[in-house]
Amino acid sequence: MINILIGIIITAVLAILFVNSKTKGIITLCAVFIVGIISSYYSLEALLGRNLNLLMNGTSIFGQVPVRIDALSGWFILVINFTIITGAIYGFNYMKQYMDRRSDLTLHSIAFILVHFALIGICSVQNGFIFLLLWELMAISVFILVIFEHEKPDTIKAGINYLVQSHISIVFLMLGFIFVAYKTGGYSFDAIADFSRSQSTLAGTALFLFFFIGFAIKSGFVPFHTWLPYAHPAAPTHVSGIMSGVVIKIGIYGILRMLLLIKTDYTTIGYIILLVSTFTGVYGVMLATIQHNLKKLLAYHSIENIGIIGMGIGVGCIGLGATNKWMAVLGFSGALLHMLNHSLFKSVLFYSAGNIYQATHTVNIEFLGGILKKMPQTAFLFLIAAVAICGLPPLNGFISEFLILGALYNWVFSANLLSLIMIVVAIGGLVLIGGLAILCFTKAFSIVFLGTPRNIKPDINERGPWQLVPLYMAVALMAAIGLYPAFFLRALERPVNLYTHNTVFNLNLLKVEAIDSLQTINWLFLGFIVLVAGLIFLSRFMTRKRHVESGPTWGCAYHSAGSKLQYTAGSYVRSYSKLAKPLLDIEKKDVGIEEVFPGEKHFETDSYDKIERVFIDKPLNLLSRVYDLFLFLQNGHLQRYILYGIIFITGVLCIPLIIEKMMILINFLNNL
Amino acid sequence: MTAIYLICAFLIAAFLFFNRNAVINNILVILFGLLQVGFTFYACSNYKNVFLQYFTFDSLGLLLLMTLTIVSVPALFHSYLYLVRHDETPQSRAIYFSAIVFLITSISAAYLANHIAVIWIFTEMTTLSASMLIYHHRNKLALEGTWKYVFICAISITFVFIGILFLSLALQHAGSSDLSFANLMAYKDQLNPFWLRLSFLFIFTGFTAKLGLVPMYTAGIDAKDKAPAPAGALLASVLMNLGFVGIFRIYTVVSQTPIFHWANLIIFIAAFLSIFVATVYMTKVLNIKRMFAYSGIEHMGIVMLGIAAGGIGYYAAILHIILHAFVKSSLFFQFNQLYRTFQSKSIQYVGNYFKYNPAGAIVLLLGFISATAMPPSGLFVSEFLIFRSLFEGKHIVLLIAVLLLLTIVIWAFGKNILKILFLPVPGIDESKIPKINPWESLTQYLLLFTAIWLGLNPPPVFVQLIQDAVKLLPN
Amino acid sequence: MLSISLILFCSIFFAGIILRTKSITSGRMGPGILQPVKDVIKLFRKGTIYSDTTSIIFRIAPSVTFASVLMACMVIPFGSSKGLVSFDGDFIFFAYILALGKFFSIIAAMDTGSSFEGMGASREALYSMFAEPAFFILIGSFALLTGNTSFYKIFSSLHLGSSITYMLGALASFVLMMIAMIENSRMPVDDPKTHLELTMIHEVMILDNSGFDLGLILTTGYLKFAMYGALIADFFIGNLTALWAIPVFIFIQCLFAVMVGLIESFMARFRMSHNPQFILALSSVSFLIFLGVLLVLEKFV
Amino acid sequence: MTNVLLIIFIISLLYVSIANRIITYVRVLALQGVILFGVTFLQLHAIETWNLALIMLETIVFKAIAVPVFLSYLIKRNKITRVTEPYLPNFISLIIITMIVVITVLLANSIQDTHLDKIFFIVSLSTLFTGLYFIASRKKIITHVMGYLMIENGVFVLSLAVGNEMPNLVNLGIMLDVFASVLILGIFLNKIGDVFKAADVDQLSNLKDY
Repeated sequence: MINILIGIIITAVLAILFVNSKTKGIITLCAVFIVGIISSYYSLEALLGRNLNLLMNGTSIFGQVPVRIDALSGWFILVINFTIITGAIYGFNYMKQYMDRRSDLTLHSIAFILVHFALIGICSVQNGFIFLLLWELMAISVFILVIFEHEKPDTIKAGINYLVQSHISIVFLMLGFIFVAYKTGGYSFDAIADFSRSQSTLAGTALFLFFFIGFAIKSGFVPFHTWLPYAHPAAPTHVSGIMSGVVIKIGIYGILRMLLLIKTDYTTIGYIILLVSTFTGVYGVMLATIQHNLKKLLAYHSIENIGIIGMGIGVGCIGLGATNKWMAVLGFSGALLHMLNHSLFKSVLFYSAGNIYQATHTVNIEFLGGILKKMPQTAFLFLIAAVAICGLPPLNGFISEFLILGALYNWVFSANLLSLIMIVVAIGGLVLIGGLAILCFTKAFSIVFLGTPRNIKPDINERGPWQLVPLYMAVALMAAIGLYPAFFLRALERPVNLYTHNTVFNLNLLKVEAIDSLQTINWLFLGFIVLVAGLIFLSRFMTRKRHVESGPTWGCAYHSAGSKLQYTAGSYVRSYSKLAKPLLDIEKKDVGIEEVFPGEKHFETDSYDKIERVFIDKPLNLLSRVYDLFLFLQNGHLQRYILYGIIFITGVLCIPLIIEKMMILINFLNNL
Repeated sequence: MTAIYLICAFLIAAFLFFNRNAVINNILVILFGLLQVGFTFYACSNYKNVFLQYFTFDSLGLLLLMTLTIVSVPALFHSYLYLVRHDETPQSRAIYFSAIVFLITSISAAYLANHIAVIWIFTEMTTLSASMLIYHHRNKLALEGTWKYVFICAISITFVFIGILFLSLALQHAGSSDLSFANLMAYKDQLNPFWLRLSFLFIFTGFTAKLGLVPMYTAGIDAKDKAPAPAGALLASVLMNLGFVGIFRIYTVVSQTPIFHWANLIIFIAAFLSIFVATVYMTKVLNIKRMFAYSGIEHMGIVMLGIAAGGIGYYAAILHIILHAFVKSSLFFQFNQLYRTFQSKSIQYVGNYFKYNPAGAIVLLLGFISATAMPPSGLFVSEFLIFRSLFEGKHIVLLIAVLLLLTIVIWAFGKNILKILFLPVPGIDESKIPKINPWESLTQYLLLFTAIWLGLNPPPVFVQLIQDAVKLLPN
Repeated sequence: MLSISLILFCSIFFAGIILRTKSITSGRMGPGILQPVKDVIKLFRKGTIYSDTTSIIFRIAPSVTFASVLMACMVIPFGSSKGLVSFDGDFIFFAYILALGKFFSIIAAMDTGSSFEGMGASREALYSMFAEPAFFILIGSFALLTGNTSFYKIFSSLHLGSSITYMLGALASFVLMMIAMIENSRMPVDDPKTHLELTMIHEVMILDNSGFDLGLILTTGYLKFAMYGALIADFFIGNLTALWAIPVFIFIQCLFAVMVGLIESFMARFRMSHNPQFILALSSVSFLIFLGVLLVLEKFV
Repeated sequence: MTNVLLIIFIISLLYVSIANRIITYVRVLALQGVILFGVTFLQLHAIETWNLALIMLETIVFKAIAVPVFLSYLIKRNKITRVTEPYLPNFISLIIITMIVVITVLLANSIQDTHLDKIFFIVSLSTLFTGLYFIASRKKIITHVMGYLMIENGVFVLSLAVGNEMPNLVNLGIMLDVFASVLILGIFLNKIGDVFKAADVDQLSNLKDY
């Protein structure tokens, strides 16, 4: 099976080398489809309880490679396949504008196939060494995907930023695996489980934290997120969609997998994850709100949603630790469901951003406006996704946030004082996230799509159908989750069971309860939709005989109101950013008005990530200053070069002697 | 056979030196290539035998000899291309080829030598021939580079010689006067620690000039920079391995004596300093060749860390040095095409190479991935094992420091390589840029994939050889 | 069923009572209790003017908002009898569905491309964002007190016994009342009767609505008031029989309306820049309630 | 007798350190050659005659005559100015070299070894470091060469110490001598002299990284 997959991959890669641009795209699509279908089949099997177990014979370096697709992997692989396939369809049409750049496209297509393969592999291999290989294979191919528009220096900068940070993540993972291999002598995941069973919980926790940091960098938990807001905007749109849809989720997969393997003190870990995630969510959305670059805004929202997923995981862990069935189940299922949801609406958002970019050649929302009339379908899709990402009913975002909040509220009953404080923090955080998300997406949607155009060319129009179909697919799925959550929860039963089976309680009754409330909810949603429809119909009915006229917007008696006078994104969030100023750092380039007849004035606000300034920029500057001190070494003077030799030899000869003498002296003084 | 090989090789070198006819030159070079390959096969077939009393086909020697042959054949090929392109005078061509033949021969001899004095002699010869290669371009800078290289190497060779003298003093206590390694191993218990200490110190310091380690790495950088790229490939890969052989063989002896830990300490210091220096300059340097050279320094540092850490580190170190030879030489070969594209060594004036020569650009990309030891390159395996050995040796702090430095290396290397590959340079005249034949990159692909293959899926015999090479070391 | 019908019933005269109180306190006779309803009915029969900049969003938004409030009312119980629907965590649904309505009213305001309505929209979004934690912590603490996570169960099992629990109830009703004021953008956060667009929140958002839509929006406002009134009432009628409960409920609603009127006539509106801290203060008050609950449950160790 | 010669050798080092004219260095080198000739004769009594003859020939011809002559020829040919141009004043050089000698004596003092005649060790090591110090502290390239030759002499002395047991090592030393001197001086004569007039180190410091 695996050999077939690899065969397909290799043939596709080789074929891509020798065909023209369009065919490259087609081959990529086909390869992704085939691989996707095969892997999806096995994943569905796994979700239905029939795991796939294979054993590949590896080499002397890393031993045998067990390949297993269990329910968890199955869930992730399905999500990956959906996102990647929609992404491929979208990308195929998105890249039509670059048809002339043949060699770039070659690299791009190959990297695309490899990313898909690597993601599936990461989800299914059970050998740490191969895991690392695939991990970095994915990192490098994503990197190649990101730097497609490599003529822009910023893109390359973002690419390197991403590459280095993903290398740091692999360093942490590597240390973790080395630690295990040192203790147990094996790289296979079972070794990890044995290790954590044999060792003290402290060692287990330490090991888990190593892995957690490694994976957190990949999935962009604050403060390891700094690569993300650069990489996403720099990449071509379908790549951003895939990155934020699945590539950062693979870090989540890693964390969940390690939770399965490492048997340790779940409560402590849960607290750590919950704290980090709450902070991540709030910080992400706080920064997202003040972004004016649409793709960067979406990137920060990915951070926020990672935070929400993390909160689910954290609560689930605490539930495991406290053997609180509700918490564990609701937490983990919420996290897994939100993982799917986020990959859906975030890809829709990114793709519609891509449509806008192709139509208007800008993603700075301050330049956009009134696009709804030009691109109604894109606007509609964006609106749906925006409502979903704010976690509002009747869409999927609400379901997962509902589950997580439910988990938090169920924690209340089994809580002591400390955990109650934690709960208040978490709930407050989650609600705050929701509110800020609403602020942010009302801004984004209305500034981009509503009102009158600001400064964009009037001749923009809707993209072709194939740049909308993938979005419709995703939206359909979102609506399905929103209206029939029970079905998806049943699908989640096995993955969640993986975590809860080793604790004492049984799930069935609980499933029923959970599903009951969701059943009610989706009746409510249906009712809501009917109600809205009815009201709209009613209003039409009432006003049909009355005369409906249209005029200019009421400018409060000021009649030449135009697009210049509209509320802008900056002003929309001004009162917020004034409040948040101490936490963020927003710099404002303002040109004051001096002379009597002022000429054209403009002012711009620019926001920068404070954490990045402190944790990344300052150390780097320090480093380069330190390095400058050592530049004299290779100074071209032969004498100095000889001198190094002398210093080395004399140093090695004399320093021990000197130390010896010093010791003698010290002893002498001590004996006085 | 060894005698025949040496004689024939030196004869060929001599002929090449005096002959001015291009055709005959090429024929002779091809002959030498065949001779080298044949000798390698012969060596493999006579595993463990001793020849001419001073040469043994032991595991380490064989491994490195094979590496040398695998690298040197493309080196000769690229030298040919290089000389054709640069329409050289017959004289310079003749000198170049004879020097390179001389170099390869003396390196292989030095690999196989089982007597420290013999290694020493052939190391001298490599200096001589290398200096001829470095001075190939005959301009001021080339002369400067040559002068520095020669002088530094002369000093370090003197160091080695002093080391040998101390070694003999150490051996006198054992009442023996035969400086062959076998004999040293035989008398390892009676060696006088004091003299052994001094001798190890001096020999180590001396060989760092070839190995490219702190303190004497300095001139090597200039040499690799100034030598023509194909020759530079040899200097940057197999010649460094020669220094490794010298240190490794004496280290094998020392490892059996009380000063073992002291020696490890020295190696740690030198290795760490080398990695540090390499990072310093890789972040700052603008000359592509010198950047490659510094990356070589960094890799040697990693290798010596593996040696000093012991355990699985020995295996990893030898694996690493072999793979590094392949990768680094392919990078240097590729540099030649890069230079032909842009006529510049400086990163500032080079860019968007991917557009002009995709095949070569991918070589650089793969080379970058390998040289920074990212998976799935072969060097990742060796570095991973070296880190593991450091971890198992309880050198956690050192490990973390090294990992930090390596991250910086990736940043610096990546910054420059990506600039070269992808960022367009303003004001470049596209009409001047020649079309590079993608097949020229074939050899480099072969080398890189060999590195990946040997790293990820080493054939048992290869593993067996390495393990045999390190079996004398304490575990 | 009972609850929603009562809420609808109260909503009819709620606004009227407010108006009446205000006019009486300002020494006028004032219009009849049902005047607002009459206005609405008139509006329903009127034609409408739509701005050319607006799009479909602007037209559907009022319906969505209204529907959302209606749905929110459904989960509100009446004392010991449960609301139309009730399930675990329904208050989450309550808050989020209201947020959906707000979302649409906001983008509808932005849809007009006016230079004022955006102002109101941004304030609305910001303030409701700050108000939500207060609500969640409040309900959370009562969930902790009663050990349930649905409105119905919470209120039906909420027995105000000791003095401290009365204090809690009073605080809770205060917080809810303030939240209601914010959600309806009345005093002290916003002054519906102001005449300067720069200082409005809700009024400025609906500058461009007219006819049926305006009527719908006004109705929504009344409904919201009644809804929050019902919530407040539920704190006290949890363990009364229906016979007693209904009059108490109506009484509390009226009291609420009167208090709103009094506040509006005797208080001045805050400065816009002071509003956020006032709203955050609500959150801390509800945190106090939370601590009080801890006190009741002897969770302090 | 040997000791006397070797002590003279050390004194020659001290003398070099305060010399102001390059030609003095050449003379000192020649003197050292002669001393080594003597030492060889006195020390290596246990080896075959022809080998001894070879070595002595090498010392007297190569070290004491050929190289000095060659050097003085170079100085004339390349019109190298006569002053030595040290970076440090001679006074300090004198102190440093004295320090070096003292340290080596101390070091030798700490050796428990009966086989070795310590004076050889002292002389060679101090010569080695003095030579290195010379290279590091003088401006002119030719002084570098001289420093290197001085190091060679030091190493030669050390090789004499073990010469009786391992004559091969002495031959190796000679080989090094010939090789290095020929190579270095060859390059010097052919190239540097021509390419860089007024052979000053500063012109040889263009290959650098900052």
